[in-house]
Amino acid sequence: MQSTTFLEQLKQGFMPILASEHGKDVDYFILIIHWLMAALFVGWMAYFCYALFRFRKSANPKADYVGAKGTLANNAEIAVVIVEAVLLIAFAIPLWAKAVEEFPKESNATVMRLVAEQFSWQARYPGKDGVFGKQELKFVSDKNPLGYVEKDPAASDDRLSPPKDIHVPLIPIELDERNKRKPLSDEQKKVLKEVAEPYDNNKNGQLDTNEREKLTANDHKKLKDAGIALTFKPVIIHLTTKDVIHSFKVTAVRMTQDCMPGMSIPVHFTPTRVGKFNITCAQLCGNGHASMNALFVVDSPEDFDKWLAERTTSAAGGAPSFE
Amino acid sequence: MQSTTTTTTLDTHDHAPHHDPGFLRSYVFSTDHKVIGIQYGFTALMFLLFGFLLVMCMRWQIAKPGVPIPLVSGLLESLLGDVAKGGVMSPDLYNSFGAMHGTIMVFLAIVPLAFAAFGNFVVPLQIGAVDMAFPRVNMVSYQCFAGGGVVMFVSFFIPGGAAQAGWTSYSPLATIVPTHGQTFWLIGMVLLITSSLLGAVNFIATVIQLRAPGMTWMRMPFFVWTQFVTAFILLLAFPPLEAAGILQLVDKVLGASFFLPTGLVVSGKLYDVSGGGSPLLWQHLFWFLGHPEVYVLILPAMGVVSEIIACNTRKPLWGYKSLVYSVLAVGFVSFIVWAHHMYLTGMGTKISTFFQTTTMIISIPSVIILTCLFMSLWGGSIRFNTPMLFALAFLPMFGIGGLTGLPLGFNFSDLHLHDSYYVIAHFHYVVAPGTIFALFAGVYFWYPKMTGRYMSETLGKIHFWGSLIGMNLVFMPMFFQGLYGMSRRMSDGGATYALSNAANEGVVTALTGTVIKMNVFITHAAFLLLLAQIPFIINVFMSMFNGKKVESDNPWQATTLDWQTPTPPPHGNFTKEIVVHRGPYEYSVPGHPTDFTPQNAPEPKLVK
Amino acid sequence: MSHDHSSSHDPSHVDHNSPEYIQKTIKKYLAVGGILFGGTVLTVAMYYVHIPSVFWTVTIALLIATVKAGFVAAVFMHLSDERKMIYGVLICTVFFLIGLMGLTLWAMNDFPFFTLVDGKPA
Amino acid sequence: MEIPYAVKPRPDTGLYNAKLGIWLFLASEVMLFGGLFSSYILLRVGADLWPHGMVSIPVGTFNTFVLIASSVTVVMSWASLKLGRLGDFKKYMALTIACALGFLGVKSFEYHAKFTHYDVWFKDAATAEKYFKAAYGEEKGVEAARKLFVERFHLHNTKAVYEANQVQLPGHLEGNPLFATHRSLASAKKETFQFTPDAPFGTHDHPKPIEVKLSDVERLSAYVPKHSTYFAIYFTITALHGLHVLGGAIVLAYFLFTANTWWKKNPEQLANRVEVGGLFWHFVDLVWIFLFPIIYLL
Ligand code: HEA
Ligand code: HEA
Ligand code: CUA
Ligand SMILES: [Cu+2]
Repeated sequence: MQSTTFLEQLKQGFMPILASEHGKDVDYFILIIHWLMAALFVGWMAYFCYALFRFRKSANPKADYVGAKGTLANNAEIAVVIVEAVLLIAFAIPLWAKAVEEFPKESNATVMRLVAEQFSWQARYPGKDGVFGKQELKFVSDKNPLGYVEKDPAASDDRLSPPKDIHVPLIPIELDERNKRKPLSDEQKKVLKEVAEPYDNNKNGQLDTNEREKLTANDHKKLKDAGIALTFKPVIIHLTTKDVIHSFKVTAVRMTQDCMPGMSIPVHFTPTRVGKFNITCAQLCGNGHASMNALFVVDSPEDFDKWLAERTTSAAGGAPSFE
Repeated sequence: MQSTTTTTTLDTHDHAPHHDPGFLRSYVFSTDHKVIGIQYGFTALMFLLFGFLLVMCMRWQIAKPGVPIPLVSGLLESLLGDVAKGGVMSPDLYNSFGAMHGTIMVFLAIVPLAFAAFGNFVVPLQIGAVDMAFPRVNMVSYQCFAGGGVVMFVSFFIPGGAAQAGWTSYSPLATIVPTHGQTFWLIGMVLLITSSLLGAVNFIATVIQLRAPGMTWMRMPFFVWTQFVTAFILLLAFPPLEAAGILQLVDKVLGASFFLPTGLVVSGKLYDVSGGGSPLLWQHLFWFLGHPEVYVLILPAMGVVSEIIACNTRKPLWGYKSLVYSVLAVGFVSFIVWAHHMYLTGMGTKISTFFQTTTMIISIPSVIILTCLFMSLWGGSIRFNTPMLFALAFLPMFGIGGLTGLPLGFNFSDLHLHDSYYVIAHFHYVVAPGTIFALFAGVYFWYPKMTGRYMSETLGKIHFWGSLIGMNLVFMPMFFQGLYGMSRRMSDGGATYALSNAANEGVVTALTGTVIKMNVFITHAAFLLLLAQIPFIINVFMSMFNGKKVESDNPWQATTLDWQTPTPPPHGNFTKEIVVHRGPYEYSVPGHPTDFTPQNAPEPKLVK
Repeated sequence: MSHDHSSSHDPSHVDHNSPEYIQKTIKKYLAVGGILFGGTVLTVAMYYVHIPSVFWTVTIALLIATVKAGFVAAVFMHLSDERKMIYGVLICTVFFLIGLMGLTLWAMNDFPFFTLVDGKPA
Repeated sequence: MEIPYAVKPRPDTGLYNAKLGIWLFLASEVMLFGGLFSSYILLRVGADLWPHGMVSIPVGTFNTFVLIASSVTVVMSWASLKLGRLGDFKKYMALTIACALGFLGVKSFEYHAKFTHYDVWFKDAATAEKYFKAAYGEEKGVEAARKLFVERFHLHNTKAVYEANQVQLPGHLEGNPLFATHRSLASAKKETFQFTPDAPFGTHDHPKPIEVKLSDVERLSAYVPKHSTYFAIYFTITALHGLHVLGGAIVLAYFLFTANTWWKKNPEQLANRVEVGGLFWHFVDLVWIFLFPIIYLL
């Protein structure tokens, strides 16, 4: 138990700790909008106070029929229009398209199905085959509320998280930044190997999370020049719900997405640090809404594998599909 | 300018109808727009207070989850039973209060006060009409409203309690929640919508048909314009919600599934409906009204503020024409921005780009309106009476609320801010220190016309400063709570996510002590805000009997026609033929003998 | 209360209220009644003929309905020579109606590409 | 005190108050039915299966004719007033109201038929097959049930194979009860019930009643809103439309019964009122013009 002081929080800039790649952009975007708002607000307030003071009745007993002349107001309005247009066209639309709609390939991502219900969360992982077991409504029963087809071979290696305890691995990967996040070319692989050599304890030609922290500024520059981005394996979550609308919100990831009944909605993001975060349910879903939290744990790959190995397959529970 | 220096108190026998209509006809079943306006106003103020008291209970629960509410715990338990066991709010009760706070504030307090009450009392006077175009319809629309209010109110006391699915009443939750409160809510809404529709038809017809000779469109006071546009919004945006309400009622009562998809599993059982519906459809129909509705809340407020600012700066409004065009633009565009409440329902980039763009477009006329009002101050001779203080405070408060709409309006930042306290802070800044302040201003401003007496300035100023400070202390911290990740509609005030909660050991983004402590601070501030309303309540009632009498029919020396009538205006409003000669805000016209020239005054002799 | 029994003296209105004019419109009303009956017969006939394409079935049926509705509005409801004010109101209404239907339909069909496909990438 | 332009048009707008009022009201009605029609379209486009032929086209066509006729008579009644013929007015108005009542009568007959018509869904394929055979004969039973299903959902072109337990059996319960459900039968302590299946598709046969075990039944529903989204939207829209017809008829009847008084007092105002009432009436007709093809034909 600990508590953060006001000052500590202020240092953090009133934004909670960040754990995703696109979250940087979200924070930055929120920041610049607030600068714009502050500029407008301060400007107008200065004018406002001055006008109230200067034109109070005792100082100015006779009002002027015409009032303000000049183009200050028009200019301010035009400035607002321009800034809004820039924010919209240069930032919001492309950033949203990238962060929300541009999905990585499922084969290059950690995939899971997350199902919400009053008032809990549960995840299902497809296992090694990458395929979720089938479900059919006709198998719905008390024991098997979502109608899993138990005999489906694809289901045999599926794994189910305990309620409210969701894990994803933080797997370091390298990508070609210039070529729209494609895998590295052979040349780039060579550069990476060179840079990695001194740090690469397990000799896999890669940089794992701890090793990355040791890189010098010079190393970073080399990688950047080669167009290599050090990043992590993205996560794709298919969100569904059994009953009412819930909303999957992980503050640290800067991600909110409603879980709609009858739909399976995918979200994707790239985690950037290990840690324990909260999943908040952000849509009113009944009397347990306030306590419908869950742990969202970003593990190191080893921890994740260990955790997953302890999980079992079970027909009961897990995410429904809507075919 | 006859009636500017003397009070014309009318002898009822001269001007009222030939026979005394009796108490019921004059006060309960009246068809006089002024009486109906006052009925609306009074009922709405009661609901405003009631809505505030509901949220005070919620604030207590947020600050001190699980602790019995002081003062009223016994009352709550005896009235509501198990949901308030031991005077502690259960989550069910919290959800009921939350849903009803939103519903009551929006549909039973602000709309009736801003639109129906002020609109009824002031609009016919300002356009020089004898009454509304359809006085009997006017009466029926008040009765529908009162009926809706009663249904909503009664729903608290039925088994299971009032609606629990938020003011937005999203299906499937609204359908699945096992209380008939939702059914009451829907029936109440259908009545309220009917009332608003009748009112809207009446307002529009009145403005179009009953303007006095010479009252051209561009000579109408800005307040009339705002009411006119508001009426159009109500007329065309409400019916789809009525349709949606009927569909949800069929879901709820007859077991249909318009908004329920196939295969819902509720508490481990397949939900017994045919399925095939769409929860998104409800959201679309709701927000098709929901967004225009917020302009219904703000436009009349802007109208009130403009009247008061023009009068108390003693100069014309700056940019009357831009104001009119802006308000028309807001009205139009407000119909095509609704899905900015739905960015995170899984929408694609194309459609959300469309709605972001319209959302940004609609902020521009708002900016223009505010700019015009700010510029109107320049060169004025500003009188700081109570109505003016509230009107002035409206400007920055609405500014804060409106500006914080921008980060919500971009889907990319909404990704973080959606359904957090940032949203709560955003819209409360617009509706509470925004609209409510404008409405207070209106009450102080038109009270002398209604009663022939001023409200007390001293009590008024206490009310003003108390409210201004209180409101800001309540809502400003919520922005920070929201940015920090605190979600709305949390019956435990976020305690589940607090760092201090043992279950959050090691969770790095749990809500910090500061965020949680802000809850307590806000609740204290809300209590201060409540205290600050006491002088107002006293003022409203006491001034009726011992307020300072007005010394003329036009105590603020205003130009619009509402001040060119006897005080209070008789049945039929005007005692003389009204002909309008000029625009609405001819203050301080150079060369005129007084610093105001009423719209109906014949051309005065110029002084050198 | 006015006790004036004569019809309006407003010059622009005279012909619209004169008995001759009304007599003429009565013929129009009956003709439109005939058209409406005919349109209904046509629609029903179309159903029994069974056009194979769903698209054309819907389009034709709605087209006939629109034409019928147009006649009702234009003639029975006198929209063909109504005042400007009423056109204004109706144009606004149609604009918002199209907004409601069009945008809702669009929104319900614009989802990121594999939203509804059972969580399997398309 | 008197409201200006209550009878005579205001010169600059050319309208009297009530006419503007009714058009504004109709504008809001357009949005109301617009909301319902949008919902209909969305639900239908999003549905996997949407039934056809569940309502009788001849009956619907007849009602369409009735409403069109009433639209003609109501405008004639107004014209009669304009021509100064009170007697004709009364005749036409009475006809209009008769049409309205006729429409509502036919509608309630239609509703009643739906409320006593049932679908039965069986627990599983084997059970269903058993009952299909009992209903339509040993050899053709399954085929006949499937055919009914295929015709109902227009599935001629799909290759999908529908399992027997997805095929419901339509028909009537003994004694034609209203709104019976699985639960209501169970609470009446019935273990079996008699069920008369509908004729096989394309025939006018009268299948014999069969005895159905309640425990074999998964779901039983009359053709009521709970039955399916189709019936839900059908009943909601037509009932709302029916309420409009009823309301309009009441108002028109009021005009008819007070006509003499008004005619003496202010004939122009009477004509105005009838015009306004007529506008509403035409609108109700107009809604039906769209409803009829959408609900009955498409
Ligand atoms: C009267 C009410 C009102 C008004 C006027 C507004 C105005 C605006 N609102 Fe707000 N809004 C609500 C009431 C209102 N809103 C409510 C009730 C909700 C929550 C509903 C719920 O979920 O329960 C909400 C929610 C809401 C959301 C959804 C958030 C979410 O759920 O994630 C969004 C997103 O786009 C939004 C945007 C906007 C925008 C862009 C405006 C714009 O119109 C604002 C334009 C105004 C300006 C841009 C200010 C201009 C002023 C100046 C430039 C001068 C500056 C001077 C000084 C500051 C001194 N609002
Ligand atoms: C117009 C709308 C309106 C108004 C005015 C208010 C006013 C206030 N609201 Fe409300 N609020 C909503 C609309 C409104 N709210 C909505 C829509 C929601 C969302 C609901 C949902 O989640 O579904 C909400 C939710 C909401 C929450 C979040 C609950 C949650 O998410 O869990 C909170 C929390 O503090 C809150 C607080 C307040 C406070 C302190 C006020 C104060 O500003 C109140 C101040 C009131 C006064 C100053 C009244 C003074 C008047 C009188 C005293 C009358 C005098 C009488 C006579 C003279 C006769 N509101
Ligand atoms: Cu689940 Cu809120
Ligand atoms: Cu909005």
